[in-house]
Amino acid sequence: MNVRYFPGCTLKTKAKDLDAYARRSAEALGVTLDEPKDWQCCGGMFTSANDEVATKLSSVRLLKDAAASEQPLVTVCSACHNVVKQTNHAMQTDAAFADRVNRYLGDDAYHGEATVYHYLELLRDVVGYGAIKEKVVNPLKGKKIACYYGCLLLRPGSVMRMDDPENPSIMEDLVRALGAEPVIFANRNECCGGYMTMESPALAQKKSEAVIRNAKANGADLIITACPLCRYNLNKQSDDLPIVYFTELLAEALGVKEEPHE
Amino acid sequence: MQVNGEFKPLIVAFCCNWCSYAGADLAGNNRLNYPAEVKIIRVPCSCRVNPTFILRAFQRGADGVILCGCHPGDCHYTSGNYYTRRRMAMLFSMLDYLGIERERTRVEWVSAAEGAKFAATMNDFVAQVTALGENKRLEDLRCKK
Amino acid sequence: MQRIGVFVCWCGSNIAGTVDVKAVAEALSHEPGVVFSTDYQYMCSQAGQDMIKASVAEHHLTGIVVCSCSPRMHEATFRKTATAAGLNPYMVEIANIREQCSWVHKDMPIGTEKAIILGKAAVAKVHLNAPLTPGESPVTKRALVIGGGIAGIQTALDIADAGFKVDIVEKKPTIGGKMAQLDKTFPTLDCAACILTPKMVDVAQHENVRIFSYSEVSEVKGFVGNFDVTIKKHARFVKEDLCTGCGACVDKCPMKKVPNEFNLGMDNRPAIYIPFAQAVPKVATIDPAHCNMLKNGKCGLCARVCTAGAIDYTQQDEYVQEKYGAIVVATGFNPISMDKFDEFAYNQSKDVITSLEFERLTNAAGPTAGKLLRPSDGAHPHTLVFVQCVGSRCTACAEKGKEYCSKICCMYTAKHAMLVRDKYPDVDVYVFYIDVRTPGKNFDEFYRRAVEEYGVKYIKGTVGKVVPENGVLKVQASDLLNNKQLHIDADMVVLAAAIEPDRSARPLATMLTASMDTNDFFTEAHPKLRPVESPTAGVFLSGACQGPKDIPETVSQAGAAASKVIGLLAKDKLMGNPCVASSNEAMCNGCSSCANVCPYGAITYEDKEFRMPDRTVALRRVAKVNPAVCQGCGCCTVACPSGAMDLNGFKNDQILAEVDAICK
Amino acid sequence: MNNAQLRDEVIRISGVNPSKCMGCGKCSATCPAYDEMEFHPHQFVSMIKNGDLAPLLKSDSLFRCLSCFACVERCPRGVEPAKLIEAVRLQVIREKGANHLKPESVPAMVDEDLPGQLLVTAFRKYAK
Repeated sequence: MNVRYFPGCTLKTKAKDLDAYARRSAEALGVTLDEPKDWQCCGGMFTSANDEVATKLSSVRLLKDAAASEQPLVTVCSACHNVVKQTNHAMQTDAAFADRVNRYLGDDAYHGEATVYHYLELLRDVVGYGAIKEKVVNPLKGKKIACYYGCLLLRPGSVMRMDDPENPSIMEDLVRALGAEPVIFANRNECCGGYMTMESPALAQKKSEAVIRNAKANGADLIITACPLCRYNLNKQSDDLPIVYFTELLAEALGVKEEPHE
Repeated sequence: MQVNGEFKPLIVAFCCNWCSYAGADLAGNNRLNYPAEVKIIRVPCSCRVNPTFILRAFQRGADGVILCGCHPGDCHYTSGNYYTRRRMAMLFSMLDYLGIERERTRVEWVSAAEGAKFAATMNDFVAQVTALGENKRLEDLRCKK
Repeated sequence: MQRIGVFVCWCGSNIAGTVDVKAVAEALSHEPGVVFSTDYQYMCSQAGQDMIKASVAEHHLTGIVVCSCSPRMHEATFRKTATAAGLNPYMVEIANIREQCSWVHKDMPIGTEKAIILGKAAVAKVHLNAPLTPGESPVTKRALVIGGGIAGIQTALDIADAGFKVDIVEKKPTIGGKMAQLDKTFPTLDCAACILTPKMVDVAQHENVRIFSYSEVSEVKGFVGNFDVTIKKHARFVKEDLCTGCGACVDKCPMKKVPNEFNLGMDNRPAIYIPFAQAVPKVATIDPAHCNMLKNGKCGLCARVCTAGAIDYTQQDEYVQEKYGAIVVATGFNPISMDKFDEFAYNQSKDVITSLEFERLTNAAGPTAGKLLRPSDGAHPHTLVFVQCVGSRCTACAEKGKEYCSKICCMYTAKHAMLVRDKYPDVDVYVFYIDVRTPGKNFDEFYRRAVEEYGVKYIKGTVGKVVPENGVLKVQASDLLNNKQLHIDADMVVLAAAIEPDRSARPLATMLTASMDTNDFFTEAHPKLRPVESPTAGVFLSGACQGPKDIPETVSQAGAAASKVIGLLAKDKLMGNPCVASSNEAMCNGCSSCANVCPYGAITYEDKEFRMPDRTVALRRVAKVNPAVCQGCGCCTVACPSGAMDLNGFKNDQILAEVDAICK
Repeated sequence: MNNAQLRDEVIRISGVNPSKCMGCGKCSATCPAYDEMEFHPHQFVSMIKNGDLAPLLKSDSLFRCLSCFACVERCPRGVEPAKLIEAVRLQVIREKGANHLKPESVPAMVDEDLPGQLLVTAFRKYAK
């Protein structure tokens, strides 16, 4: 099948691994990722104020392109996903906001017709974990993997609708499908310190340390994440516990992992 | 009906005794205004409303008819409103055939606790029928009366 | 032609403030058939009613129209007035000019005009009213109580003591309910078992009481005074009459790893079990999901050790039919699932428990024999954190919590905290609260004792996150009065989970045609004046199935429900509702359309001889309505293709007359 | 804008009704940036409800909210404190020259691995 694939800016620069492994895995699973031409930044973060229009236009254009292509829109970076999904939700539910946005869009109005998947949802709901399990050539036996969600993937739960925001299992189930053992730890949905790392590195350090300590205490020998910012913050505080993107693990299990080339 | 050059619709509302009539009473208790064009007829259950009652109302000059019952699953008589739903679906397609605008009729579920919903529904319905103007389709029959 | 009197009520200024009552009386006096029309300040007052009576006599009235408040308010009052004046009570119609006119319109001319139209419609209807006489039906002098917790037990005992037969249906293998699982009770701290188990014995030994344990109600037919109920007795694979409750089978059963529901899964029981020592009936039950003999025919140990020969692996579910005059619902409550509240790590750590689990942990008959031990490792805890309002007062998400206050949590948490500090003064106890709600006799004093004498640390705020790490629970919470975020290393966290009605309540309500609110609590007939009756005649409510309640409240409500049942069963005959359907035999063609839509099965058919115009006699199948079973919804009247079926009090021509009057 | 107008504006653009708050403090209990804040999430809610916005406008607390939405997710009354904080922050950074983050101070804050996403987010949060 073909899907619209939005990598986002970070996946083209500092998080090339996340992108490369996602592409290889998709190929191995029979999903073609069509990258739209001339895409722009998702907006970086979703401003919850309903009078903020300009910063959301790029996401709406992306969504409108996906709707026109009649393919679901797939994102892999947690931040992009959060922004795109929340923007789509606002277009569906806030008529006044949608009306203002549509004045910038030319002829066809957009009201949230596109379907937005996170790459994980694509794996779970479209490909299916059963099908993935059958394609695993390199089962990750014996590995104890902590799945770190952070905040952006799950919250707000009423909009993201990916999983139970307090007791998620989408990554854990993937880890099981890949043959490894998930480690459930309470701090998996607590913030890593986010963008505060610039202004208050001490806060980010404290939050990231708490995540790593909690994962280790529960016996993890690896943390996976979907977010470049989470990975950056956690990496800074982790000396011996590797932090990798979930797509890397997937590619490894599917036997399509090679070192990404520059 | 024209009052001082302004169109005032005539609306008949059938309300079931257990939910919607009590909901209308609650709207009163809470002093929630809705237009006086709405006149309520009490029936034990929405399923007591024979489609011919609605036809008769239109025939006699009603501009809109609304039928209110308990929410599906909450009928005091267990299943009455399910029959209502089906009967009205049939009636509405017939009214459509007769050329009476679909917007002149409505079925709403209003519970005994939904005074605010009752008032809001009536406000909305009256506005909707007012926008349609007078019900002229059965005028000839009325003249023959 | 009727002689109609119109009585327009001012209701003080409630009606007269927006409706020109004199103009209404004037306008209606010109309606056909109206021979007298007047207004009065308070028509429902004694003076107002006397005026109606006098007018009936003076003007020889045959029908009455009262323009007043909602018929839901005073229709019964004015019907009684009519009866006293010698009229049939069903010759009264009410025009609702208060709730549906003066209170919803502001403008006097508009309100007056509408009130006149509503009055005209009522006059038009009264013209077609006919005197109605309610039918009578006999009363079966036996009551059914559904649920065998403290509510059901108390109701059954009170009814039985008054000399009526009562059956209790309990779905668990023993009666006792939630109260049997509790340790001490607030605010007196007497032990729950000490006050409950004697009652369980009393009810079991009462000559007027039968207990159907491990049973469920599977079908309810009939109506007040005459319910036909089918009770499903689940196969327990043990003959109740032979089992002596010795427990030899329980000791010998090799399958010992079944989670023990009585201890909320905190320990195990065998596949054949007696829920607890004081169970009533004290009879063993085999859990077919775990018994090797029942699953694959390999075992049979219990049958071999049973000297009474009570084990019967071939037992089948059994259905019992019984007639009842009244039904009491006492299905109780359960704590809600904590799955959606995993910020408290309930699914991640055994040391995070609910308050009901805590009851078992402090109960001498519980899994730890009453010793406070940390569930994960059996160690003595040093710091306990109680969290109140988990899922109560929660409007954010309907799948998660409940909008209402669960009412009992403040008090049982104070009790738990106090008991811990009493037994183990070395344990630090924190209680996080939003509000402490203690309206009840000696309740606030009890809570203050927990704080002042027992040193429980009450903190206004709540817990935001619990992180299990290296054997401790890292609790992050707010302390609002000190404007701080607290970080506490706790050994156990106890969640005061919201309570919700038992899941069996919703299907039961459907069977009983009793109404429920959006939270699945049974609705009372009137929130203030009829709190223990359901709107469905003959169905009564006892205990937490109607709303959250503590034990004293439950017991008082149980007694109140019993007194209502006794009042009903003491009657020999019941007067029915005369507003029922009736069929015109001459027009009926026996097509069954009406019987197919009747939710009560009130319509049957009979073959009747009819004299035809040509003097022959023909046998025709015609519908017949049982007026005692018909509840008067009128569904059949619309289904009837020939127009034979009509509804007394709401006849086709009456409703059409109202329509015509409004549309004139 | 005076305080009352400002409160109405904040309520309007955030779409949050602070009157729904029952004062349980779960937002502040769950906030990861609590220690960095002069005014805490529950104070934002009550101060906005009371129209007491002046101290909030001057406070650095506005720039400490991580927008992790833990308070939004866990609030039992659906109040969504983070959206209120965001709306107040917008009132500040929309003023001319009120940028909290100056482009010239960025180079000192970044290192080689820092993802671009972070810079975009920070600028969105801090500046207009």
